[in-house]
Amino acid sequence: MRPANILSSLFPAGHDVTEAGGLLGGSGRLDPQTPVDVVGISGKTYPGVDEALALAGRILSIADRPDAAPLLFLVDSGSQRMSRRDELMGLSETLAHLAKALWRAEQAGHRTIGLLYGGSAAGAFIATALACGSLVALPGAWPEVMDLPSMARVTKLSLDVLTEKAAGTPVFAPGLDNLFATGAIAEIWDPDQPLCDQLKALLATTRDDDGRAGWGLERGGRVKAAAIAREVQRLALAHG
Amino acid sequence: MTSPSPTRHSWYEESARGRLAHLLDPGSFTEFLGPERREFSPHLGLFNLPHQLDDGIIVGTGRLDGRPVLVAAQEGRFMGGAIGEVHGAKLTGLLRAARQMKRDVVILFDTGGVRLQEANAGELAISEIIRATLDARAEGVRVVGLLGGRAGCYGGGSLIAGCCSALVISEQGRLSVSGPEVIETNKGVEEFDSRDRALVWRTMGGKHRYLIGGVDLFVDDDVAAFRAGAVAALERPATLDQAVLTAEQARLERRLARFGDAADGTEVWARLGVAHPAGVPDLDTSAFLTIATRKREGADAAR
Amino acid sequence: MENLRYELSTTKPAGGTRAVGLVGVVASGNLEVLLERGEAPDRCVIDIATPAHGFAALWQAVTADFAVRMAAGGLRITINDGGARPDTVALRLAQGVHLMEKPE
Amino acid sequence: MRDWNTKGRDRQARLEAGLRFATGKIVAAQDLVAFLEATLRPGDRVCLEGDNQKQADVLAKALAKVDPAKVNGLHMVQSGVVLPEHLDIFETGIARRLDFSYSGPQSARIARMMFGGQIELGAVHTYLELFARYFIDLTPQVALIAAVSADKDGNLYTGPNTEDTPTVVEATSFGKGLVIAQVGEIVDRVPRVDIPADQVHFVVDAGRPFYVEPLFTRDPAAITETQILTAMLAIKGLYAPYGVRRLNHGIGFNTAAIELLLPTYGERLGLKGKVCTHWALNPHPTLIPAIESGWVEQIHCFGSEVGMEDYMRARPDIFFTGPDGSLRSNRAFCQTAGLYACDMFIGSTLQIDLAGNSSTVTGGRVAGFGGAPNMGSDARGRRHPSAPWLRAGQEADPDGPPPLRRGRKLVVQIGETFGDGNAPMFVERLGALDLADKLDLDLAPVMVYGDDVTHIVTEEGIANLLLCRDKDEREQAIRGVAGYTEVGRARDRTMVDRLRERKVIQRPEDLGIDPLDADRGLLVAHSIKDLMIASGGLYRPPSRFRNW
Repeated sequence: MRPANILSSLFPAGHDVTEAGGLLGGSGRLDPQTPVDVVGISGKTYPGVDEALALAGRILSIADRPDAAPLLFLVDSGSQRMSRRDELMGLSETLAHLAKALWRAEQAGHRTIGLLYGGSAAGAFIATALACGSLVALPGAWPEVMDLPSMARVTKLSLDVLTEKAAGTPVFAPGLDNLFATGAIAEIWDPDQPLCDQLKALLATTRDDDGRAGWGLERGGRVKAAAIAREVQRLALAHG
Repeated sequence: MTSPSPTRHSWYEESARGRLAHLLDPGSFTEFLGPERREFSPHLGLFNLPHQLDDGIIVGTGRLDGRPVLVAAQEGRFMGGAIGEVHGAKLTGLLRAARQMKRDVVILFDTGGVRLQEANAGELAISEIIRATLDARAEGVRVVGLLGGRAGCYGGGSLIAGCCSALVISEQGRLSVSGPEVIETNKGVEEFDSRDRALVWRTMGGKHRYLIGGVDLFVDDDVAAFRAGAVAALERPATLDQAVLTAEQARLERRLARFGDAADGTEVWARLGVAHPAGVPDLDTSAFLTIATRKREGADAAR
Repeated sequence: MENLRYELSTTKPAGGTRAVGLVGVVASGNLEVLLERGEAPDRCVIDIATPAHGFAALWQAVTADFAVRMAAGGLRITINDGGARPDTVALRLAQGVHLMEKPE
Repeated sequence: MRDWNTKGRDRQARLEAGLRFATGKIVAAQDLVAFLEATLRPGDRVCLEGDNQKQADVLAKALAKVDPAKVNGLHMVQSGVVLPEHLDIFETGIARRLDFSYSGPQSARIARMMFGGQIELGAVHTYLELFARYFIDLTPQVALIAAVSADKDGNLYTGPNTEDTPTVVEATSFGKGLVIAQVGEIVDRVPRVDIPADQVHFVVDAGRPFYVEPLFTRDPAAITETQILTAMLAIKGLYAPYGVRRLNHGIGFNTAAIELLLPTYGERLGLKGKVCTHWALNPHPTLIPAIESGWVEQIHCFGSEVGMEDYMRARPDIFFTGPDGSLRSNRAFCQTAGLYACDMFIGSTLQIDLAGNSSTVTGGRVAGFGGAPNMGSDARGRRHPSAPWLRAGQEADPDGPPPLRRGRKLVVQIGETFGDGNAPMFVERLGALDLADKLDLDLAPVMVYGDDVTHIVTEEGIANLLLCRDKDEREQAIRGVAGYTEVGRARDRTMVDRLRERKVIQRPEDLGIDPLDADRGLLVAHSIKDLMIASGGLYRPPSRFRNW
């Protein structure tokens, strides 16, 4: 789905979301009583220090507002921008800052919902979609940590071998189904139903602690993480 | 045994276990899910790669200058310290315990980022670690990161570091999202010549990160210096609230405004007022600190 | 991965009281050696996982010498190999036994 | 009447052809290809200066661009085959025959081209041997050389990397050949005259320094515990008992470890001033700590090393420096010094057979020799005594009459039983023999002959071949330090035990060395940065070796 269609399906009561420089900003209404703040990264943009700071700035000002309007983060990005300048300026700090801003908004009472409708990869994925309190996706979304050809180069395995291995496990290969199976994504929405209803339904659920490892176990894509984390936690508490 | 420089014992060269042994008070360390528990990665066999019994990370508890802390140390020599499912979950569990116990955490970073052979699990683990770190900090827990390992601190690892309450770095430490080889592979050697090691350090090395306020403390590549640095970092505030993040936003915006068009680390340092920026890499720690403490951009508490 | 197991008769029982010891890391040309107790004092069992296939004769020779030369009786040893040379294997095994002799 | 000056007239003709492109002696870089086409003749014997380190790279590039219809079938005589262009000219037919010494960086390609018949091989030489032939039967008609700078008359300054230049020029110029030099710049007055103008016929201003490779920089960070153990064995088991003061080190990590152990382990053994005082050695950065702590009295160098220039300039007591303050190296002299005036050569190799022959030829790679065979051979012309030389001679021939007994140079091969890629250092049959078969050579390229080797050091111990009395003992002595290689596992254990009783084989414990003490903590420097600090900031390592 394209951003314009997504926004009109989300906000039948209207929205003022605009795009500039690969970033989205504005707000919409699920219904007259329910305003939603919107930020986003679109058009496969590779976020660098400038984009990350601009997004974080908007999110922090939303977090600072006393109301509890949800914050929707639309994501169709590349990976982080790979450049000498971005690293010179401390891209790791800015991307972490963006993730912290999203966490802060959630903590301040604004539900943060990531809506992955296109691509996202590597550090950009961590600092945007994965840093939201809840992450949903639309079919056709294509999250990846690294594409298979690059992975073939690094692992020195042929693309054929890698593709064959990918068929047997969701743990390393790109794509929505694989990320869903590992627990990254709460729900995959149905594009043929009104998105506003699906968002309302999501907002009606309560979000508690990070349950993604549990989903990974249920869905069979990440079966050890939950138990390992729990065991370390138990041992630490037992030790005192 | 004769030690050639009895005053210095390299942190960079030490193993993760060796670093922990020197960091913590003698005899105070207890490991959780140690190698004898055999909780290793289930995914490496698929690639005919050997596993390591602790999956490249040691987590546990100990005392640092008498103060109880939870600790995690990555082993940069095992798969470049890369973060996979088990590796990541051990750190997540530790941070969740820290939140409940309100116990400070020290993380000894040494990682190239996500482990490709289990990329999705690793990526997600990093997201969980970040959330657990921030949740712990919200409870007043300090999360201190030490950066001086062989593998540097790259990729998702650098984002975790960016969420710590305080960072300690040595000259050898490198902190960056994309590594030099990754930039070169994707953008060409004109963008970044990864074989130009001096360029690597001018762009992402310890001295540059300290000068621009990306980290809080700069120490010698020495186990005792890292211990002292960790003790000092644990005295820094843990607070993570709207005010801190607003201050961080301002700090990072100021950095971009001040240096955003600089072509090289030396240009950044010149703008900071460092008299002989080209000579900075060759300065020893005390000479560097004399200059840097006066000229650097501080992070204050804005982290 | 190739998995090998050697059950060896030893000449000397392992010293010390430490329950577990670990030396080395799994890296190129290196290996990790985990030492635990629990075997009879005149016996040592070594389990090896290596990505390099076809070197069983070498492992056999190195572990046999180890069992004769070192105080390894009663030890249960697990090796994860990163493609180490035999001299490195022998060195790590010796370091491991030495570590087990040291107080915790 | 016989014409007694055909060579001189030939050179005169080339000079005149070349002068059309020159102003005085100076040839413009853009005319270089045409100039070479005018001065070179098909079938010429040409020395294209390719040394161990410095390369006449601009001249090499230009030579590769000449028209093969005009210039072809050249016979290249040069010590180093290092740059791609050195081999490109054989692909295009510009060159046909090759006599050389060293081809490390091109070892795989040169082998392929030999197998493919594109290169007609004369021989793989040792350095001194090739230099000698420049004066006897391989005198170049044209030499293409490299220098740092020239004045307008053509006086050349070769800087720290003088290397082969004086030898090549001497043979060519006085042999009535033509000498063409590429220089980095033309100056009013050269800092030091390394080559007088009347031996130089043309000068090309390359506008940039010649290519030079840092070959001798070994990062202490890469030294392993096993290498440290071999270094401890060498110091305590060889340097100490023989009292080796005059020596040459190879460029491997084992010898780098020895250099870094002198100020720690060597000091502890009380060896300072008693060993390692006088050297024929490239300027190894890893020797800096030993120099700084007073171990070293004097070093003569084959060549220089990138980044060491300022350090050597600041240590004139130690290094041979000129009136301008910079190092003067000269490969021919230093090789001679290493051959005749050193009591020990110690270096690594890739393969050793049961007779002790060693070679660096392995599966499809021909790396050549470099200097090791000259250093690593007994100088039969040596007549001056020294304690280590006499002792080695006595060990080899205990019953011979002392005043008539030849001494022996200590020729030591050091390494781990398994090398890179877990390739065994000990083999039943040298790869060099397969190469000789394949290329139908009369002589296999053996680097150090077994009868010159006196000791082999591995992590398993030291084999003293001087004490072996027959072929069987020698074979078992070698097997006895060959570790877990197939050669080592096939040892006769009883015989090896007997050899150990006679100290033909010495294990670490026989020397009072605990392998568990072979720790990196023993190294006086752990990184390139440590070396830089030890030099007081004078050593400036190339960027690729830095981690700061």
